[in-house]
Amino acid sequence: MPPSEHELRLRDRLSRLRSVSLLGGAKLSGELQRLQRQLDRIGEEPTGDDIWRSVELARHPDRPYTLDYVEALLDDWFELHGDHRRGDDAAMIAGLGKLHGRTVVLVGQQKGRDIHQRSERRFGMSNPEGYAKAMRAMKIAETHGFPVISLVDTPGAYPGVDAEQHGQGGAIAESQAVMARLTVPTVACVIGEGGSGGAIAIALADRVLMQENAIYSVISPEGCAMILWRDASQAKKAAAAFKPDAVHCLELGVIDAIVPEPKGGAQTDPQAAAQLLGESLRETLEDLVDVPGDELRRRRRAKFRSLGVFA
Amino acid sequence: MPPSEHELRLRDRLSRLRSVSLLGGAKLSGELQRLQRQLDRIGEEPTGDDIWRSVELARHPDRPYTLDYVEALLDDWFELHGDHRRGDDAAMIAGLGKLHGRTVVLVGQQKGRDIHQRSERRFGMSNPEGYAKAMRAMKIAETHGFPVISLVDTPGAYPGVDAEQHGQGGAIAESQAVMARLTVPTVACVIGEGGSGGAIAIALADRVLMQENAIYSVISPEGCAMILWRDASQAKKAAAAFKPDAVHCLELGVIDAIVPEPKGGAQTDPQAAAQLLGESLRETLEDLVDVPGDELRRRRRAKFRSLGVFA
Amino acid sequence: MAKIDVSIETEDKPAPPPKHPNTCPGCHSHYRDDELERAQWVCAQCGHHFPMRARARIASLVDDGTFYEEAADLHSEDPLGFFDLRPYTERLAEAEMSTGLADAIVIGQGSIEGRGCELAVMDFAFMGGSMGSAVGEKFSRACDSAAERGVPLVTVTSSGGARMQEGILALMQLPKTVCAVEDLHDAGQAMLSVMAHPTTGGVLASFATLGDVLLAEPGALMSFAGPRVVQELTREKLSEDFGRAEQNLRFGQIDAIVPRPELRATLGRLLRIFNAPV
Amino acid sequence: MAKIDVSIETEDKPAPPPKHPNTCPGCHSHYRDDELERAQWVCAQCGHHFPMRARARIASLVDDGTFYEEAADLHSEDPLGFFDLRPYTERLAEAEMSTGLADAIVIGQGSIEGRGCELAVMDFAFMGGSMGSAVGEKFSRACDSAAERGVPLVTVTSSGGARMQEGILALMQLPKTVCAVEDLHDAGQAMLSVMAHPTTGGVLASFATLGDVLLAEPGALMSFAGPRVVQELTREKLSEDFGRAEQNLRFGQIDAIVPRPELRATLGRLLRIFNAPV
Ligand SMILES: [Zn+2]
Ligand SMILES: [Zn+2]
Repeated sequence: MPPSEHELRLRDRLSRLRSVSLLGGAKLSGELQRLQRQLDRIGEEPTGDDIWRSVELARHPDRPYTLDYVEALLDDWFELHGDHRRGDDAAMIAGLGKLHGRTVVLVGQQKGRDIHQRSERRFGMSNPEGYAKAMRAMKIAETHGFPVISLVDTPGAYPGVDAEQHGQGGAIAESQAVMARLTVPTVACVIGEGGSGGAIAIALADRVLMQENAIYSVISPEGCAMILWRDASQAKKAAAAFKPDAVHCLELGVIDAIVPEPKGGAQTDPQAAAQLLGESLRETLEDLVDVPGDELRRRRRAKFRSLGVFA
Repeated sequence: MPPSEHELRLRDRLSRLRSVSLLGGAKLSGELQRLQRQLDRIGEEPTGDDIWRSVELARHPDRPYTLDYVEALLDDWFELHGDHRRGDDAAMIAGLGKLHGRTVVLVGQQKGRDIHQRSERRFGMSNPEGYAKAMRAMKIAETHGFPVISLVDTPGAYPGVDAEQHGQGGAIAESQAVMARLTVPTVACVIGEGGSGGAIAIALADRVLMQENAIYSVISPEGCAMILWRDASQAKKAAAAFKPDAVHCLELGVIDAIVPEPKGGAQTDPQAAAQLLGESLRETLEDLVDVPGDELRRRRRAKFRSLGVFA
Repeated sequence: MAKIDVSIETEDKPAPPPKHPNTCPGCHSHYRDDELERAQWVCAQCGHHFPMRARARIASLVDDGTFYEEAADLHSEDPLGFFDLRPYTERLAEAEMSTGLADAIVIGQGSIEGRGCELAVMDFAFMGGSMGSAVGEKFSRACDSAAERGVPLVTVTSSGGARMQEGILALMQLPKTVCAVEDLHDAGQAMLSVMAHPTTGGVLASFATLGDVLLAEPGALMSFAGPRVVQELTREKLSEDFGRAEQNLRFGQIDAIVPRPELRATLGRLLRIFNAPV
Repeated sequence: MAKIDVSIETEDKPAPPPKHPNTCPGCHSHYRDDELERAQWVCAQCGHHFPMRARARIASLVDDGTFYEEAADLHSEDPLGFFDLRPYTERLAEAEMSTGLADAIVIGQGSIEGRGCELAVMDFAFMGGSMGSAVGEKFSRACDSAAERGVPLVTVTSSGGARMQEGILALMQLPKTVCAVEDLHDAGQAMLSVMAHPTTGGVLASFATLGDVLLAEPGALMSFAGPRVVQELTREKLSEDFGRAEQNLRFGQIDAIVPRPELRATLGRLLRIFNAPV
């Protein structure tokens, strides 16, 4: 069987990667191997149905959330609270812990399980105070040379009156700017919904991973359908058009690797999902921890500055 | 006439300064000359009456305020507004302008002239948002290598419910920490009331100046009298005891130089007062602009770490 | 205050044309094109700031004959083969036809009051000023050009947000432009950000708010989420000036509101302050 | 919640003694000294945290026999010849007699759960824990000792603020201790700040809030201005927990409230996180 057009595009990305001078020898081959392995797993281009299944799984109410992974993966966890200025945003988690014996700073959005939690945590939609808390945690990482792990799981930044008045746009920009300045290794993983500005605020990382059934998008399928088709029920059609699934994100060079989930999705076996995520984080961090800080920063910026398709 | 005890203490400070290795050759001699000039002007130790006159002049309703000096001394003034997070505190001024042709960042508390302004500017008592605005301005200075000039004129930080809830103590500490990290030249001048934590928040500078009739103190005379004598009307007695006047501050090594005022106080001739302040700022900056940034910072911290009398 | 209701939802659908194209939404005065042009598209009666096209904006700011455009032909491609009611490529071609621009931003070198600077000026008429790959790339190149030539960057934004037809790559223009600003700052150069109506969504949440100094035009909407989204969520009546420049100033988000007739002089002053070369 | 009313105004005047010295102000339970000591001065009935003396605090935190005190004899002088109703020197001598300490802070080396650290622990019994030259100098030396030995610094604060009898030099202890923390951070070491009741005024506004991690004891007052000052100014009734640790947590000012019985374990965990040497 000849390779599909989709596979050809992935192979094309591989061959372009080979010629990129950003990644030095050993690192490049690790990157290539990872991509090769992923390529082997991905047969065909995801269909509209496949994409919609990802949307549903990414939002599955039993899907593991940030604190579930914290509990499964980190020892000596200490949660930080507050931005030490104005408030403590429960939609954003920040803390310190040990991952496989190495101290890391972890930030990530947190959805709620029950009605009370969901309201308190605003379904994982942060206010400016949440981004300020994340930035504070990242500054601790910078002072002490700890890697930063960011788990992205949000429908988007919270569109509230207070949030707007208190500089939601500026907070999202500033959080990205802080990440662009860090000289410590940073790894982001989209573990559910990677929704728009709310997601990218904490995803300007050296490596960006995505779980197999996570989605990463500039707008929600419903929002897109509402604007373009004037009909939110066309969400599935919209998703098929803007392709928020992990395979397409990998193909577009927006993410660096796909983290496998247990068959049927992370919610079927949270422990196994955590183990797979933990392995990916460990492997990715090992690639980064020996790179000098200013070189990490230079590569990180160069990578994000290379994104886009224009002529 | 034999030298007074007070003059002996000043001379003692001079001879100690000679042996201080912090300031290199040329700089040291400039410092010495300045102190010598000041010594020549100061005959006797200020009495309780002299000190109380300073307290009254420092609070004189016609005394020039920060914006009066801005208008008299800076070209191309552009006032910055807001902390770009939560609010714009009218009690704290921050902005950019040219002093004798050199771009500087200026921060300083601002009292009000009329009843409306006084209430809007809270008599120069900042909220956390005011310190945050000053920090933002100082970070612009750091990015672009502009010197920072800080004009201190406040009874203290604002003791309001909101201020406390929004981290007044932490904001004052953080502002000092930002100043301790700067690698650009910094000059503070107490131009009226240098009240407690509210003042020191923006006074951790390479050089600290004080106008002749300004006061600089850990607590207001009334506050001190209330606590120690249980009687606020004993303020004059309290001031005589804790000596907030410029001469005593110089003697204790807390300030580096006294900026002369027109006879009778700055309010008698604001233009002349501005010119004298402008000359002092120019002279002081010239001493600092050629010192490498990390050396400036090292010396600044060493200077403040040397303050205190213990055994 | 003018009542313009442009939020990110309308990014690719212009509001229905008013009966008379140059009717002021603030006071309903009518103007001829040449009247408005002479007044820099500011209503003489009520001060309403009409939208201003990128080239006209540049002409109103720079010293005569000093503007040298860069990357004029750079345009977005269609990475997703995006198709809603019409193909994205068709929308792009149409916008190019109607605006005479290859995308929603114009960049280049110029001088203002004798001081050299780089300019990056957005044009809302091109697909609602939405930010896709071309806008991100051109903005980034403007940062590099400013850094190389040792001049500050002046930006004027007017945007409904990220261009959803480019999907996740549109979102990636946020970190891309943020990294470009950081490189500019590391090179010791300033960015002066002027936010015109509307500066919302992904542009507000990336480079526009990272200027050393943040200016806004009177009445400019500057909100991350559109007022309609916020209203739907909160179900409260929003204040008259919700998300407007005036509210942003009051809440400490920006340094100044500068009426258009004063903008050139204000930028001149700031260029002197930031030591832009003569 | 216990109703302790200690604010900066009372710094050198202890509150009038309660009828029974170990009466809980929260629930009025009575305790013998040895009962309280065994319970780390926490009320078994209501959880009220009694003030804890510096040496007892250190003993409760460090591994047995690991504490090595530094600069024990360093004390403040009287730079102003300060005299109110009594001379400052007399107040100092009296405090030294009654507390057995040379000033309001104890510093030294120790280990917690097997991890090396430096400790700086304040004692409210010495002139209301006020910060003068000796406190500033000893705190600064603790920073240097931590940096030199490559261990984190653990601070426990309890202070009414700056010591006004040292005048402007007391205020100078704020920038002095801030500079010392910055030097510690530049040396790559962490500071873990535990704020006990009360941590107010100049100590809150300097080193105490500059820790990498900010912990507080339940009920601890942590305000810059004293509640009485705020109340006089605002003339509103302050909330029950105004300025308390609980309110500070709610407003995002601190990371955690740690009851005293859990403090040692929490610090042990944080020392492991910050890679304190075994
Ligand atoms: Zn009009
Ligand atoms: Zn009790």
